[in-house]
Amino acid sequence: MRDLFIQASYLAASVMFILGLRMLTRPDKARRGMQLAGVGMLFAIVGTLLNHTIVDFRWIIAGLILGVIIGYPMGTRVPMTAMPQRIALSLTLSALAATLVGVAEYYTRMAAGTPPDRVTMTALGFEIMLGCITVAGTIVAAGKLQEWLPSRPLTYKGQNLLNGLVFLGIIALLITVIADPTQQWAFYSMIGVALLFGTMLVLPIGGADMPVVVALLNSYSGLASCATGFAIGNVILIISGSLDGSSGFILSVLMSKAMNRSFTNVLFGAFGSEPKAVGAKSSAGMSVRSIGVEDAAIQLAYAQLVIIIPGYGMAVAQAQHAVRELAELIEKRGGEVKFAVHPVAGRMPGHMNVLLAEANVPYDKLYDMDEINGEFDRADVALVIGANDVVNPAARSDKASPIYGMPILNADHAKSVIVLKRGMSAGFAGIENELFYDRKTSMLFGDAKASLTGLIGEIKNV
Amino acid sequence: MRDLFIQASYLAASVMFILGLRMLTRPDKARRGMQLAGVGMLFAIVGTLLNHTIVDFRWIIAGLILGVIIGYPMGTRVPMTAMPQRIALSLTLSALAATLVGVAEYYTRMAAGTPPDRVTMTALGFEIMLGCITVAGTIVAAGKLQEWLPSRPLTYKGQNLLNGLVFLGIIALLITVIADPTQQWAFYSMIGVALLFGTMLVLPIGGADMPVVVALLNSYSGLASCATGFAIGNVILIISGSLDGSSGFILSVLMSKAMNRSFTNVLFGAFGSEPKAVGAKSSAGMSVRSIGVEDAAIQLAYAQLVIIIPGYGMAVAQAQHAVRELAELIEKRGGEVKFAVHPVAGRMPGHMNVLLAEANVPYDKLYDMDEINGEFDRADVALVIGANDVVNPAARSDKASPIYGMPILNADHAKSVIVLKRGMSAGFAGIENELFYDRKTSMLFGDAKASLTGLIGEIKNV
Amino acid sequence: MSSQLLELYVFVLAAFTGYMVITRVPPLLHTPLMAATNAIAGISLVGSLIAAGAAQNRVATTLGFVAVVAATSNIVGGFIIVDRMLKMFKRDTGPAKQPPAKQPPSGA
Amino acid sequence: MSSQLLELYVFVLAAFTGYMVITRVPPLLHTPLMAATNAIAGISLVGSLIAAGAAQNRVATTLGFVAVVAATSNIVGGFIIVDRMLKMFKRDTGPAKQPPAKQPPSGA
Ligand SMILES: NC(=O)c1ccc[n+]([C@@H]2O[C@H](COP(=O)([O-])OP(=O)(O)OC[C@H]3O[C@@H](n4cnc5c(N)ncnc54)[C@H](OP(=O)(O)O)[C@@H]3O)[C@@H](O)[C@H]2O)c1
Ligand SMILES: NC(=O)c1ccc[n+]([C@@H]2O[C@H](COP(=O)([O-])OP(=O)(O)OC[C@H]3O[C@@H](n4cnc5c(N)ncnc54)[C@H](OP(=O)(O)O)[C@@H]3O)[C@@H](O)[C@H]2O)c1
Repeated sequence: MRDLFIQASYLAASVMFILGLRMLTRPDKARRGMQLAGVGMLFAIVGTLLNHTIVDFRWIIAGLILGVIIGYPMGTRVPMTAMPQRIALSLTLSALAATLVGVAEYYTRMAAGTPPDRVTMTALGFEIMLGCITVAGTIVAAGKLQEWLPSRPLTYKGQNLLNGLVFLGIIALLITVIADPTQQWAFYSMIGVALLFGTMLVLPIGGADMPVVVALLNSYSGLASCATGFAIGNVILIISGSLDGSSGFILSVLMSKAMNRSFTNVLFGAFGSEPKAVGAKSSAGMSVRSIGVEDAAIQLAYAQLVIIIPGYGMAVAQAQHAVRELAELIEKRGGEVKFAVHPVAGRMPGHMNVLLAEANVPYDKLYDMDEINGEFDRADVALVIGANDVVNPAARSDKASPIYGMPILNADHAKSVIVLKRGMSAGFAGIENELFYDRKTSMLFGDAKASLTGLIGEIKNV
Repeated sequence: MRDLFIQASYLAASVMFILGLRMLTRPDKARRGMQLAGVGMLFAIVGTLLNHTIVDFRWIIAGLILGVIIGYPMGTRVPMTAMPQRIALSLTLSALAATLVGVAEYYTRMAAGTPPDRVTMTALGFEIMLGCITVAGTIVAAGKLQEWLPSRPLTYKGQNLLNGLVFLGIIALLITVIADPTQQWAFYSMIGVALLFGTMLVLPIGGADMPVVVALLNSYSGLASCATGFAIGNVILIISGSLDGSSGFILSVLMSKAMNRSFTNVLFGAFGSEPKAVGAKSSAGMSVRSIGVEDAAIQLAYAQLVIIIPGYGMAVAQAQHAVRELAELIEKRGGEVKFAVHPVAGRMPGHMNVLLAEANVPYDKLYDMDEINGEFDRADVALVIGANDVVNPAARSDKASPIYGMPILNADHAKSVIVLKRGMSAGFAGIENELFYDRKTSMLFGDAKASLTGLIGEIKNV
Repeated sequence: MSSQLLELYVFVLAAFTGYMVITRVPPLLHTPLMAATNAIAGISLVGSLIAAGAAQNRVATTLGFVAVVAATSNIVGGFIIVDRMLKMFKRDTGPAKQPPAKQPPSGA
Repeated sequence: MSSQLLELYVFVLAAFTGYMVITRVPPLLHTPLMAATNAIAGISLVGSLIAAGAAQNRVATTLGFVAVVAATSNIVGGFIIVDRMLKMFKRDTGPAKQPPAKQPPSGA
């Protein structure tokens, strides 16, 4: 009877998770969907607590309370701009939990003198391996994103070779312990080596590449909890694990596609290691036209259609609220404003959407690349706010460019372009951008937020 | 080892089934997809034949050979126009197989003195119940569609009440046998009653409603094989069963939506039982303009854009090849031809598409309702070939009409309309169609095929 | 976990998958879809084979035999007809390749 | 059928479902999606609870306890933040309702 209830609660939870994610396909239903998933989670927890094998609740209660105490601020305090490292950290936590459960399972079975059979051991082994790699990797990733660790790529000769060897080491240990589950030394040293490998894998990679890495690790941790599910024979772990895994996988593919890079390139390329110096060949002899706040304000004030292109710089400058203000101001004056959001603008998928949503920009003003690219010809001003690579015409024209082939926003088709950035330094891809040297482009130098506040003030007075 | 291979083959088969259906979402990949599914089927069969429990192959081989002998002509001979009854029949077969397996399972267990436990019995019971209903129902449906049985609805007073009672009887027997699996009498009499119920359920329904019924029975038979899967503990049955079930369910919903009818209405309404007499009130005093082949030919020969609207009549007249010829002829003379296919034109979903494809009309010339409805205003001639309800303006305007609210093709927006049908008799919905009385409409009476051949000849001479 | 429970999970997930796959099949291919799923439903052959071959008792064998015949003919006929249908769906490529097969009249 | 095998089926089907559901999430919601799936991944709490409560041996209990803390904080934090995010996505409805929360600067 009680058992039936437990199982029913698990089944219900799984269904709610899937339905919940399904509702994420519609912005207006998304929130309800996740609340549904939340309820599912509650079901699963309650169901578990009724489990016969649980005899001592002291540690559980302590753990739950402590978890809430830690988790609550993590949910309420973390600023939207810190999402990338926040996501990395949450991966660390779930992978950590999965791993520890696996270790406990193994330890208990060995202590009880009933070593796991091969199949179970395989599951356990993979779980531990993937789990440890994820834990170590995500910690490093979070550190780089939060800039506790040097976010520039740390490369050294023969690093890929070394990593390869270490990985082989893990596999060897894994095989050993699967072949004979009683080989405890192999099991425990695998943990150590896997942690080491995770660190070595991510440490060399540049901070800007982290989102891809994080998404990739996300699919690992998903697989890890699937493995846990197999190991302790719990279906709901398998289901949510594969949901988690596929999302991580799909997003990492999406990102590397949009950046046109391959996984290997991201993982082993240490791309962008030597930031190309400003004024590289391409820009030799070209000159940029700098513009003052007043003139920029005039242009915007009298524009019919302004298309705003936010980029990573907007995130850095925390300028999203100022952007909204500016947009509303222009609209009040009768101009039309649209936001063009590139799939990989910023540093994680949907980065710009979240920031602008936070600043209360309604999402029906945010246009995907394909929707908006046709409209730039109509636009009087393309206002580029801290974006760079995603408007780099080289992606279209210059076969030599590392971003050649990456789809971009056609800012250069607009009648005039205003670019807000601090200096001439390159973006993520570390390359020159001819757009800035284009005749119809004018650069408004300075921190995006400051410039925007200036513009707003001026336009009010126009 | 051998067991491992069996299981692998099943898993592979399930995956191939799903992938195969998935490829059906793209016309250009569809064929490869179904070949993949076919391979999957082969895997499953081979896997099964390796099963230890199979000791005597004589009957199996005999059965397989006989099955191929029967199945081959069913595949190669049956004309596309006979698809509805063909599908009904194939349902009968799969449901029959599922049911017999269930009976055999039950009989064997009883004979061996090891009656099935409650859970298994529940599965078995549902399997038999759904299976028998499907078998009987689909046989009647096929008979009506092939017109071996009177295809008009056979209604009598209190029929729904009677059906209801019979159904209650089934449930009672089902509960009895689940409560005590050893009650063989209940089990076997349930078979009889279920067969009876299936017949009584479908017999009263009009032949034109059959497709909905068939789709509905399809979802039953899907559930039946899921139940078999539960009963004999075979996952692949569960998986393909639920695929089958969902397709049946989705299509029946789609049909009844497009016909705006409810299931209950289809099942118990005996809709269209009394075909409204021609010249009902709505058409009183209105007059139709009949047209000769010559004039029609002239109109078509000089039209810029002709939109052809095929309907059930084209299927009846087997006119699809003539239609293609006509279209090609008009195009050779420089006119543009498009086909407007209503989701429920004909008598089953996609009916017209298959027929036209059979006549080698490329599918990129076939337009869904939403794609084409905007273009009728541009069209010089809307050529209605044996269609009626799907172009009935009453669906838009006349709140009283039984098809009010059903989305239709805007034939009446074309500059002129030519209707090919034999007489003034009504279509499936059995109602008048003002379009035929519209001033810009001209009726070309006669069998669609004959008229088309005539038109082709004339146009050649124009 | 009891295997019957796991089978329940399989059922639920398969239903989800089926729903999501099939809602994306375009109306153009709805007839082939119906035929296809029916052909796949012929998988009940799996059960039939075991019933027919397990030689448990004469009744089971006979029923199994009939089931095998039914399921096999459904599979063979089903896949052939689906392939016939799908073969007919072509993009616009100049003159049609194979001549349309002659059809015996029928009441559909 | 062995339950491990059935679990394999569950895995395959769940992966299908996940793939099909997630490929349909619009780019607009990709950040919430990441956060959401991570929060759901907190389900590993299920295993942690058992490890922490089964009182098999001190090691298992301790590891379980840590796991519970990690998973719980992930779940709580995760769902809160997802909800915070999704709450922000609005259609155009005249003046914005709640004032944008002030944000401490950060290095993202
Ligand atoms: N979205 C993703 O999922 C993802 C993941 C990984 C990588 N990426 C990569 O990230 C890049 C995103 O392109 P993007 O155009 O959005 O950004 P970007 O190409 O990285 O350029 C950002 C620009 O913003 C400027 N900037 C920085 N801080 C600023 C501030 N406080 N005020 C004003 N401007 C400031 C910088 O120039 P100054 O220093 O001169 O001001 C820089 O050129 C793409 O290359 C993409 O491939 C994206
Ligand atoms: N597609 C589905 O899935 C499905 C399923 C169930 C029901 N239905 C229903 O079926 C109807 C389909 O509409 P529809 O417009 O395609 O067909 P329809 O409304 O049934 O009309 C068919 C017309 O074709 C004419 N016709 C019959 N034989 C002919 C021949 N040999 N030559 C020329 N004309 C001939 C008939 O008029 P004459 O007798 O005067 O010639 C009849 O009016 C809808 O009401 C739909 O709801 C569809």
